[in-house]
Amino acid sequence: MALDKNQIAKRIAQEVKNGMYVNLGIGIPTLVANYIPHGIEVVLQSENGLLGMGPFPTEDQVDADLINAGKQTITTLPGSSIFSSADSFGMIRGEHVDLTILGAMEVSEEGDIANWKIPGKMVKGMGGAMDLVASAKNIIVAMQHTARDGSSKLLKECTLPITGLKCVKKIVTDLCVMEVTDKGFKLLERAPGVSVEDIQKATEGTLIVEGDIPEVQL
Amino acid sequence: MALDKNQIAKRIAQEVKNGMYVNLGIGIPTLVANYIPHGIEVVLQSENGLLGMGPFPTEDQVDADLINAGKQTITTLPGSSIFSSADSFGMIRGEHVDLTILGAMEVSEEGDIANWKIPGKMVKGMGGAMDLVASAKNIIVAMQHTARDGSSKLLKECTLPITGLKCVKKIVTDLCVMEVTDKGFKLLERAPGVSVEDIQKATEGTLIVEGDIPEVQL
Amino acid sequence: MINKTVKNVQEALQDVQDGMTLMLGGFGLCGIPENCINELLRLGVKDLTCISNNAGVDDFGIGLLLQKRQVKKMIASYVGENAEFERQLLSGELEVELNPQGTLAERIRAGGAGIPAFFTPAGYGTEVGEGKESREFNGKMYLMETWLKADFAFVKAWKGDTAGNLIYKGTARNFNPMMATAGKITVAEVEELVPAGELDPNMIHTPGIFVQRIFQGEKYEKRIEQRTVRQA
Amino acid sequence: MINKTVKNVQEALQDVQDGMTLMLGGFGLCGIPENCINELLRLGVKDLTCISNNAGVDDFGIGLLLQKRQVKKMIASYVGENAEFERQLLSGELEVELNPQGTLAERIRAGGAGIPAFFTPAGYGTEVGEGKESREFNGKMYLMETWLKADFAFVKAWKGDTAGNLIYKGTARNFNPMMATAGKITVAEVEELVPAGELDPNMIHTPGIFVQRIFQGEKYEKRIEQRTVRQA
Repeated sequence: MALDKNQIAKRIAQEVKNGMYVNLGIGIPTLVANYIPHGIEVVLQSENGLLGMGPFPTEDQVDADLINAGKQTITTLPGSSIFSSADSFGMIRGEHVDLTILGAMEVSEEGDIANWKIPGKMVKGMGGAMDLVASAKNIIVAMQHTARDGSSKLLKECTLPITGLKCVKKIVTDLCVMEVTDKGFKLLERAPGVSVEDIQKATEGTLIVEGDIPEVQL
Repeated sequence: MALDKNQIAKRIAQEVKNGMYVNLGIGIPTLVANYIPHGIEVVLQSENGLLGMGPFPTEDQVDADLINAGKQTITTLPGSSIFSSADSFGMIRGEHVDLTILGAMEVSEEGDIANWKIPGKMVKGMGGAMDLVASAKNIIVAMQHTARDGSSKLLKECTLPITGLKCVKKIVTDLCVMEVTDKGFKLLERAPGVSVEDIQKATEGTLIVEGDIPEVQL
Repeated sequence: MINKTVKNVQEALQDVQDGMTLMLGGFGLCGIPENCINELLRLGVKDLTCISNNAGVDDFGIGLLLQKRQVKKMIASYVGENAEFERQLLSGELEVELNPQGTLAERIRAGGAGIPAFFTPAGYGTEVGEGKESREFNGKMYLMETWLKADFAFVKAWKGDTAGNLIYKGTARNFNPMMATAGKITVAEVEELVPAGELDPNMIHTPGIFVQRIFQGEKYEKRIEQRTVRQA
Repeated sequence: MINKTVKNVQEALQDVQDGMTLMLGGFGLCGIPENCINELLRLGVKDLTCISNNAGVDDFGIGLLLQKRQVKKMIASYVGENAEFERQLLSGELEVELNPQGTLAERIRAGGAGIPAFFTPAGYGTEVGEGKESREFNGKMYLMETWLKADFAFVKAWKGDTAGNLIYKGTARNFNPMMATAGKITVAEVEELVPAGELDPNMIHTPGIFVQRIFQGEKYEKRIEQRTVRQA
């Protein structure tokens, strides 16, 4: 059974280590915050200018002047700090953020990522994604393995305009967990009940399968 | 009679217009603050990170954490603000400061200034002077017209390592007030009792004398 | 202290002209200069180049200026939640320059800080790098990006004083501090305007030197784009 | 929130090694990390490259490190009030790189903000520009300057919390905020250390992400270089 969005988020949460500063992108990455194990202290960075992002507010805590990069109302935790966009991206560009988790439309076997534009059809804009992927020490991508028409989103080369070159380290999709290596996508874990062959079929880029591939543990 | 330091400062204070942000260098320029006419509102910038510098403190106001660029204890005025050195020089480099008044060892007839080093003998360092002279909209220099041995400090070309090129607009010395023009030092005012000939003799660079030269009014 | 107070938004924006380059603070709808945007709508100035991280939503913020076709060109990082913006972009009616968000923020800071160009890794190897100088430093590739300045910068702060000092609240700070430094004329609208001397000099986010005009905004709608709540 | 507290200055500086590059905050003697400097003296580490706007005075601050010949190279903007510094410089015993003060501040900011190089007009046409790339932008000449980073940055703040957030007081802020961003390991010494949550998130000068170790200094002499007073 393929992983749903929350399961992808839950699996990624296992990558978050104690003491990390983490930037979570819009979409599935935002959900990761819900699954960080107890006892693991991390600080969430929101690139619009906040370190120490807390959970969504209760109705009476809602403050229009306190939002995250996804424009959602949020709260701050004790020890948080607020700063300008220039300072925020100084933090990101200066490699002070330990881990970046973001979504993607396509990832290449070299770790290139595309997630901001479909020429002639859709332009979201890159927002902070290009800065994040150019400078993050560790990038994990949360995405669907295939498009609705069944075509692979894990490619030899990206077909869409790219966001950054050779930057993705790990990918968690609905079907599996993979690491980007010099030789291609290295399969690490399968979604429960999903076979290596299923994953192979859904992957256009080079898939490296070595030994037994365990199932994802959630 | 040649002007003394306080008179030089008093004459320069006449150049300060209402609403200006002004940076005062160490030495004579610092004294200018004492002579700003009543009714003229100016804000003094201290490049170590303060806008709105006030007078020296009384004994009980002395605060080791509040000094100016000359390392003197100072006070702040209502409406002042404090910032980092990077922000301070952003302010200076970004041409937000209207007027810079500083000392010099030599000035050339093209407006080059030297004030930070005598090779082999003395190195004060440039401090903020190079940033100030490279970006100030208006620079007035306060200096002695000649060295102790009588040699001119207002030259065709600077002999000492320069601080900045073609930047000085006006000069007030113990002998006179001059403007730097395309053609050389243009004499504007004489110190009381000092003759044009005296000034000519003390000036190695081209001195332009047009019409009657009035005495400095203090 | 020099007094920067103007009577109202009309006085503050009286000399905004067609064809000018404007910076507008805010991230999404958070921290946008609402009163200044409304006055731009009322003035009807057109052929504007607007520099702003986003362009509001369809019916609020800069989105309204787009609807009225007052904007010739947008320099932004995110189109996102604005269907009219995306439509005008895709149809070519609106000239759009998309910048990585950190590059946009830094270009504005550079404009205010007298730095004509700097190097950033963001966008290297992408469309953003096309036609730009690239260079290697310590084995990594970087793009050269240039400063941005504006004829007018419109910023929104929480508190301000008559000397032009500003304090922002929460993530409504975002692009406002840099934009305040990069306008030939910077107009600050604040929720509360106090006399010079009431704000702690240690806690000023934008020193008054950057602000030419300041006024207290008449009202603030502070619309929320994504009202997300949890149970108490 | 991640706790950055260390027991004392000894623990904070335990892994400082000979030959390292250090940044030290302060302008003159104002806002210098007194406890860290004393510990560097006690440790006796040598062949240090020190980045600091000044080098203290002869008998206080970095001046003491110069006297004990622990410093191989100084990167600074002003020698001024330090006779021993000037003597070692003129005799060639000490390697000195003098930077314009704004260039120094910006190079350190650039180091922390991931900007390998930028252009500034300061120093163009002077000794400072020798061997550096220069370039014209909008009819004005600029020098390309590169970032500075350090193995350790030592900064002094007024208040700090256990999450590493810092607030500076008065002009003791100076170079401390930029240096805090540019150290591989940034050590903050504070006059008062409080639990995370006590400081207003809106009023933090240095966010905790930049600080790896924080401690409350044992004592502060806060020597004044030019005690200037007027009659009450």
